[in-house]
Amino acid sequence: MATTTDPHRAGFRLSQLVYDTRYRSMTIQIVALVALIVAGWWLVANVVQNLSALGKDFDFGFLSSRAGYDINQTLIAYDNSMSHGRASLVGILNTLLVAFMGCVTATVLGVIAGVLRLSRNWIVAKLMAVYVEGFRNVPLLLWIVLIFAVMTESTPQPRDFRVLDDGTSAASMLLGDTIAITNRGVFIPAPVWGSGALVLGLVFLASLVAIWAYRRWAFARQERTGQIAPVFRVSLVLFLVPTILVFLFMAFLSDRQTLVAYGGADGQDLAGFAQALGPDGRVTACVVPGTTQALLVRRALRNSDANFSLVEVADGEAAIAAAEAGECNLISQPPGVDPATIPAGGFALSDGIRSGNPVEFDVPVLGGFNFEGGLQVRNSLIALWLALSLYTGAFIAEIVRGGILAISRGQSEAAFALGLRPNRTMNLVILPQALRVIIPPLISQYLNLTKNSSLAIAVGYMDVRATLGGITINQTGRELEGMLLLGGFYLGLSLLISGVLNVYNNRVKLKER
Amino acid sequence: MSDTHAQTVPYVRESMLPQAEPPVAERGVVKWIRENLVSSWLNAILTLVSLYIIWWVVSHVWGWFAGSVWNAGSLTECREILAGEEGACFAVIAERWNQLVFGFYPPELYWRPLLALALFFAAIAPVLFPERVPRAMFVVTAAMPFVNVWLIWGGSLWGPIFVALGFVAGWGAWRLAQPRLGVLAGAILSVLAALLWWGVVTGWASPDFARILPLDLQRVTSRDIGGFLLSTIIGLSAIILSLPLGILLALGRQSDLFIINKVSVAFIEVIRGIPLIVWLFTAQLLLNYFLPPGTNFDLLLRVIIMVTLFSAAYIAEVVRGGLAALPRGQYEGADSLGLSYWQSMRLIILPQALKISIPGIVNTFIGLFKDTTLVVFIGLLDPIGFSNAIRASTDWNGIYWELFVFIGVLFFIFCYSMGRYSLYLEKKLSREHR
Amino acid sequence: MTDTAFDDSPKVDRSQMKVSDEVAIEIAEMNKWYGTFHVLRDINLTVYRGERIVICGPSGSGKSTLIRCINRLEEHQSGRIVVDGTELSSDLKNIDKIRSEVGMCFQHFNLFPHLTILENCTLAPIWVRKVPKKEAEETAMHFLEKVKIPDQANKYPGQLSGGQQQRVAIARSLCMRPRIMLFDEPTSALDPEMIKEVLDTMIELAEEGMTMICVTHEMGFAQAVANRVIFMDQGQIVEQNEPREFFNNPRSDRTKLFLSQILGH
Amino acid sequence: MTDTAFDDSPKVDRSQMKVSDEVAIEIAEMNKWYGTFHVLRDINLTVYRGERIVICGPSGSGKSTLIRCINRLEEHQSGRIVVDGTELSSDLKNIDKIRSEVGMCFQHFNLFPHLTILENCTLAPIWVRKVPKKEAEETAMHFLEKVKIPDQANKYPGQLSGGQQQRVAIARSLCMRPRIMLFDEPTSALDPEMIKEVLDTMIELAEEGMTMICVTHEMGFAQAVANRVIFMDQGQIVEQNEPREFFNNPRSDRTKLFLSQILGH
Amino acid sequence: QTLESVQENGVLNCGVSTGLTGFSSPNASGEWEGFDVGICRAVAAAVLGDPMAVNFVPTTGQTRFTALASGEIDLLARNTTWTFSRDVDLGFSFAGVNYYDGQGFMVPRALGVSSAQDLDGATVCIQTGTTTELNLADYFRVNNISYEPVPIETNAEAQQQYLAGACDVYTTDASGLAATRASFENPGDHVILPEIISKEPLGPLVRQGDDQWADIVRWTLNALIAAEEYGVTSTNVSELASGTDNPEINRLLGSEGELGAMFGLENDWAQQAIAAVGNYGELFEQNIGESTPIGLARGLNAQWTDGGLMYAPPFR
Ligand SMILES: Nc1ncnc2c1ncn2[C@@H]1O[C@H](COP(=O)(O)OP(=O)(O)OP(=O)(O)O)[C@@H](O)[C@H]1O
Ligand SMILES: Nc1ncnc2c1ncn2[C@@H]1O[C@H](COP(=O)(O)OP(=O)(O)OP(=O)(O)O)[C@@H](O)[C@H]1O
Ligand SMILES: NC(=O)CC[C@H](N)C(=O)O
Ligand SMILES: [Mg+2]
Ligand SMILES: [Mg+2]
Repeated sequence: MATTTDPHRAGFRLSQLVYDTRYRSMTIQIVALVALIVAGWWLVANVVQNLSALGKDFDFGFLSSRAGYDINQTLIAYDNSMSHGRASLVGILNTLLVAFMGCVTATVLGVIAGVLRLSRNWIVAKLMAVYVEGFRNVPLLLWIVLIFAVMTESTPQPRDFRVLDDGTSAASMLLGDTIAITNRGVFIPAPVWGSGALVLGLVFLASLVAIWAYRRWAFARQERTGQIAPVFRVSLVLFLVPTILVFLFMAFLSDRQTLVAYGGADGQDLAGFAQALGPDGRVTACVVPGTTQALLVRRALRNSDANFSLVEVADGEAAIAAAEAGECNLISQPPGVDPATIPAGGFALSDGIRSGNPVEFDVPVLGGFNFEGGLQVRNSLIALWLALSLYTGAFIAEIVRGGILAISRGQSEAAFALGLRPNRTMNLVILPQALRVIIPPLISQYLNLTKNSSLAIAVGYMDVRATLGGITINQTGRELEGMLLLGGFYLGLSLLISGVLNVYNNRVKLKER
Repeated sequence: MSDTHAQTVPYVRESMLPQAEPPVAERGVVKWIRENLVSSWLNAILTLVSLYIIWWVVSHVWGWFAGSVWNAGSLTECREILAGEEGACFAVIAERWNQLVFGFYPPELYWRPLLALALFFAAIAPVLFPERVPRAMFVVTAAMPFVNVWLIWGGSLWGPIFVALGFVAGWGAWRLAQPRLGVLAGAILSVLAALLWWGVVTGWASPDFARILPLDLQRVTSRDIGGFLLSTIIGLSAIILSLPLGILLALGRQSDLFIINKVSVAFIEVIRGIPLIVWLFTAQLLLNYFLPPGTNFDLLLRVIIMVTLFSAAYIAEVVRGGLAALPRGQYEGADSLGLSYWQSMRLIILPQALKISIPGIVNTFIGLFKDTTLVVFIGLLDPIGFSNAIRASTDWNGIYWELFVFIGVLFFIFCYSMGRYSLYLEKKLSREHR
Repeated sequence: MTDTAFDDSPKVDRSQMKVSDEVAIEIAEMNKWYGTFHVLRDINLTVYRGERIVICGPSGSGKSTLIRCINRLEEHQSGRIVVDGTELSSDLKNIDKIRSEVGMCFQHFNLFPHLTILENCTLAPIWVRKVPKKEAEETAMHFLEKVKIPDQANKYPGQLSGGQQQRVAIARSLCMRPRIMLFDEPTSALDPEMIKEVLDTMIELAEEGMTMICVTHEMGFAQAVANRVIFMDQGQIVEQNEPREFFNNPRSDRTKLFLSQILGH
Repeated sequence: MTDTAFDDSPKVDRSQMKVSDEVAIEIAEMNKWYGTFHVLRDINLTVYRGERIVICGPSGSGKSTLIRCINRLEEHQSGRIVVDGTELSSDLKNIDKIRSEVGMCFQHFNLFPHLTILENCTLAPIWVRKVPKKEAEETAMHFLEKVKIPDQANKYPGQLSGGQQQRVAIARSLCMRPRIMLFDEPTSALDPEMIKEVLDTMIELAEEGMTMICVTHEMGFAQAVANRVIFMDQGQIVEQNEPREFFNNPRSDRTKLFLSQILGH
Repeated sequence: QTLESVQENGVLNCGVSTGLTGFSSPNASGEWEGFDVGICRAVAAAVLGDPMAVNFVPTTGQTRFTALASGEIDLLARNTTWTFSRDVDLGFSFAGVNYYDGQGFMVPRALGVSSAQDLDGATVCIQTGTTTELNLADYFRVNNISYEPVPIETNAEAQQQYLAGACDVYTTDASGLAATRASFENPGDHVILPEIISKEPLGPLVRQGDDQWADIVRWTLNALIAAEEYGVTSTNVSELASGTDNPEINRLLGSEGELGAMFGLENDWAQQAIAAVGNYGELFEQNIGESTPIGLARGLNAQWTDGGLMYAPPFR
């Protein structure tokens, strides 16, 4: 072989730092790292200096000190004597609540709108196009304040529901007086779980298991014999029927419970007892809050136009004790209580009240200032929820439409040509493919929705920005720590969601050559 | 009829049939209605429901809209004019039009933002329609940011000129140093040159120039800027500034260099993972903690910086998509010709990747433009901020729809037309690439 | 070029393929419009069981539309189409019946990319024919062997070459045990080498006596297996004849022009 | 099939093409891994100035990888590669130098679609060689004429046929006035008619004495112009010989098998 | 160092509320005016000699402290209650009290409520991040009655919600209530309940740790109060500044002694401040006094000599 100039393998030269691919990347990275560290150090140093100038420190201890403020919507027990940490948690849960509700409705809206936009029906398609473009091209904030304004300005105040002397009222409740739409929110019946609720819950769980088992069975049978069993309809029946039957059965069984009164004459009924107390007297009932008994006692008292108040106690024992101590003059006893065991000084009223279904609904009724009872879905929540759902729904509609369009017509034609019916074609061919296209951008829309829920600030919804990032920071002056936690929360949430997304993406990736 | 049995009867058509009209049910309005409105039971019901919805909306809105009052000094006056009739009170818009559009910008200076806007359009024309606009227009593009700053805030033209010259200095240093000292040293030198220029020469020379040849415009402070002008300024400056940053981040994210890659990823994810509103609060309330004690600069500037960082993260992802869409062969083609990394990026990769990314960038901009409304929470008066302020005044207390409808419609027009443009681009690109 | 590819294959003994007198498909005075455009004009065509018909004609002449009408992927507006004794009307039951009798093979295969080859083949038998899975898989493997790709059964369509994909598409149709097969330019999306694979498969099918209607420009194939060649232009059947006559002795001027173009190049 | 395309071209007078004693490329004991996969094993190859080498071998045998190592599109892990007296190391200066000496032509051309043909050709001379624009354009036109498409200079690559694009790619490399040209299956993405255009261009280059390494399966080309044919399998050079011997009298069984496949079909 | 940066910028960044009639609100031409605004202008006049050299930064209850702490503003004059934790823990210095106030409730007359004790179950609008929020929680807790808080950012929004009936009660400082009610169409339809449930001494505040600046603000406020006591008004201040036979006035107005120089200002600083906004009494009467629609009586805010709490330490 001919000789070539032997490349001299000299030792390390400084120019290699720049010209040698091996060292060059190191050089650049080190330069970058140094720049980064310098910048970071500069920022931290400034913070330290600024904090010390203000005489502040960096400390998360404030999270355990007393919050002192009230929050109107709490998913977990909270009152103003609890800590800032607890208040933040309440805020976090509120954020998650509205984000979750928003994601669900946005998906429903989006799927419907996306599919309808592809409809062959010209008017429907155009209507959906107007919806989608309208929401996509106008700032979310504007929609939130707009919906909030509709809710507060064009819905009646609670006092408009009051029946005036001439028997009319400016506004009335919906659906048999169970739902009230007011400018403070929508009041809906709240479920109260009675003693049989556990059984009911178990039955419901059992029917879910049954559905699952049935599906497996149907699948296995199809593999074996080819026969196709009606899965959806049977599942629906299994889902609803057993629970309803058990509910009806338990309601049928429920006995009347005994009302025990103090300070009247034996043999009275409730109305009689109330009258016996005289015009200034008041029926005070000891009830355990949150139970069906409490609900039913209150309902009975309300219907009896007696003057009454409720005293909340911890449990049945405490009620008896309180009654004996004279703190209240009415308690309720479980059905079939032996009259002999009625505590001293009390007597059973002649008209007991129903013992209660496994689930009772606490229906809102107009009280002094506001509706009482029931579940109040506040305007702030509704406005935020609706706006987020409608806004994100418009984006999801486009994603769904794109996903379906991405599946070429050839796929459905091929399925038709094989004799598959349109609905089977949808389930077996189109949807599985469209979902792969739809789900990734769908999840990033969920992410956007979650982040956008911080616009709660526009309507005074108490989300994590309002509690931790708002009042807490304001009361404690820990803006640096608070904002850091707030940012950390959102960041963690979105990393979590995008992590899930990545896992999904990797699992459904189409296999290719 | 056709008894053309297999092998036996060949068939030849002697005369061609002409086009015939389809049967009645298959043409014209009948067909259209049959296919589009009542093709099935479900569809017929949907049609009825939609018609009902349309009727409901129109019947509710029409009277309100048709009876609208355009000339009144306050809501009460409006109500008097309406005298109990249904009708909108768009007088509020007529009266506060200037505020909603320009904020407190001095009325006699309205020509300045308008001129700036015109200049902006002149500047992006060569970017948006590269085939139809001469390349010389890029001069306008380069000068636009500086001239516009001057037009909008006023003051001496020398400030922007010196800032611009700083870039020129940096570029000059690069041109001088890079061939001799290589890329890294060239880059460092050019940054140093620019910094030197801004730090030393500008402070020393620009007042003198200002004295010799004032070129002064009346100053307008940031607090006077509001309404749509504010949204537009924030939106446009953020998108323009975030573009280079976003490209760098995208390159960083594509890079094999561990630290640079991870830093870019972390930056992008952190920015995107946290809501803009939190970032705005940070800009308003916390930024001072991170700056040397005593520094304090314009809130609007801080917002623009924050929004720029925010949109840079989004742009980075868009550009990354564009980079990923380029076939590997383009990188290899450039390498095999001996182009260096930055040369191949600048000459081969980015021109193509950016072109693919333009629709995405426009969409990012639409999102950004809508998001500028969030600045109302940190006390800047964008249109929504003004709507609050207007409603707080005794004259217009109680007016909602008119303002919201107006703002909504303006935003809609902007965003919708930009959306159309990006759609048009996408179609064009997919035609070209096939 | 493609002729060459085909010329290598053994000539088929056409006499072996029997044609019965039973009518498989009858199309009478059929017309179809797209909007106001009259795509199919007065089509009359009777196909007997076991016949192999090749349809050719210039692009846009309505070939695809015609065979898509046969399994009602398109609706016709007048005239009648009777497939296997069942008239195609808007009656859903008839449509379902006909579609499961008639197999179709598309130019772009239209395999389901999210299912394996085996699942592609068993999907319709299981859900339409209600065959037990096991049995369906056996049938599927049988047909996959027939098209010579049993070893690909557990791959996904994306992992196969075009020719293999088209053969899977044929197998998929066969799994429904159709009595009639429709092919719409099954080879025109393929590379030359792959065309041969697919044509071989189709010839085998023809030899077994399957009733076939095939839109194709593979004239070699037409000469080898067709009983009849139909030439369409402007939505009309212009000429039909048995292949030798058709190619050697075209009568209509249009046919002559067309043949000169496709054979000449 | 493709052989036919080439057979029409005039046989080249190989004696005219001179080979000097100077070494152009020397590869010694070179090994390369992808991760843990050993793609190139102990490659030893010396190419003299003016030599024309054809590399063939089954798919996946590492042909592309080998020539991509020569201009450092891939990094090798052991052994040495010396191109034109410069050793390929991680030194960027050397890499830049070698890349501007070595032209490369890809299977998929890799033209820059946003630049005109002329700009494609002048880009590298202007930015790498720092040639004035005018001069670069003159050179470019010269080479475009050489590949017979001067009239396309102001079109964009998307407007050209595949064969034209590949010729532009060759011209683009030539504009850098490389001393060595590498071709990686330059014709395999082309339609048969276009193959000829490109091969003709390559033959012309060969006649001018350009050092060339060409991965190709155009055996006609190999027989016509190559000084040496190298057969690779499983990352190793299995056999090398001058073309006539190589084709008529292959020594290794592996080569025989391979040749029977590509020549037989 | 705040003083230097203010002087260098030539403008005072002053945090005010987003809009509370009489205290701080922009008028039709976009100019801020009001009682709190007066303090800002007085300080600006004292420091820069120009009462208009103020950059007003509207802050909400929630953002005001962060704005001050982070240096966004140099002075917060926004009906802010002087509390222990704000002074000590949050790291601010209160410069005094410019209005002695207490928290009250406003309800629509139609509700027929006459006492806060009757508010069981009521929906209450409160501004978030305020002492009123905390007082309210305490008050209802102590009286064992329930309420539903509706948290709101700004006074304008609160007013809107309250008028729309989204809450039954609006609670904030009594002065704020009066100011809000004054801007209603029919103020008579709303009553302010008699209970005052807290002490709310409102005053301007600055960051802790800059004593010089705190002193400047404190003594500017004191100067206004003292001016009223000594009968110095915006009309006679320039006349009195040329010298009187009351040495205290002379020291205040700078014609005697070097008080201004002691904290780095011109000697006529107080004169400038008084000339710009008038003395405390004038400021009060012009913006929130009985002659204005807001119609607040001096009450506790009268001079100590008149039985109020306004008491300026001696200028000596
Ligand atoms: N959905 C449709 N709407 C309107 N016109 C259509 C539609 N589908 C096809 N056509 C038109 O009908 C005519 C016949 O189309 P068809 O696809 O049947 O032609 P073809 O003979 O198969 O042509 P090719 O050889 O190109 O496939 C063409 O002119 C075509 O443009
Ligand atoms: N980037 C890579 N990472 C890992 N393995 C690779 C990579 N590129 C190529 N390979 C593997 O290296 C081997 C050699 O590849 P190479 O492209 O050099 O083969 P080839 O001889 O050019 O084949 P062909 O004729 O198909 O082009 C193949 O087995 C291939 O799978
Ligand atoms: N209403 C307000 O904005 C101020 C309330 C109260 N004075 C506080 O300082 O917290
Ligand atoms: Mg067709
Ligand atoms: Mg290769």
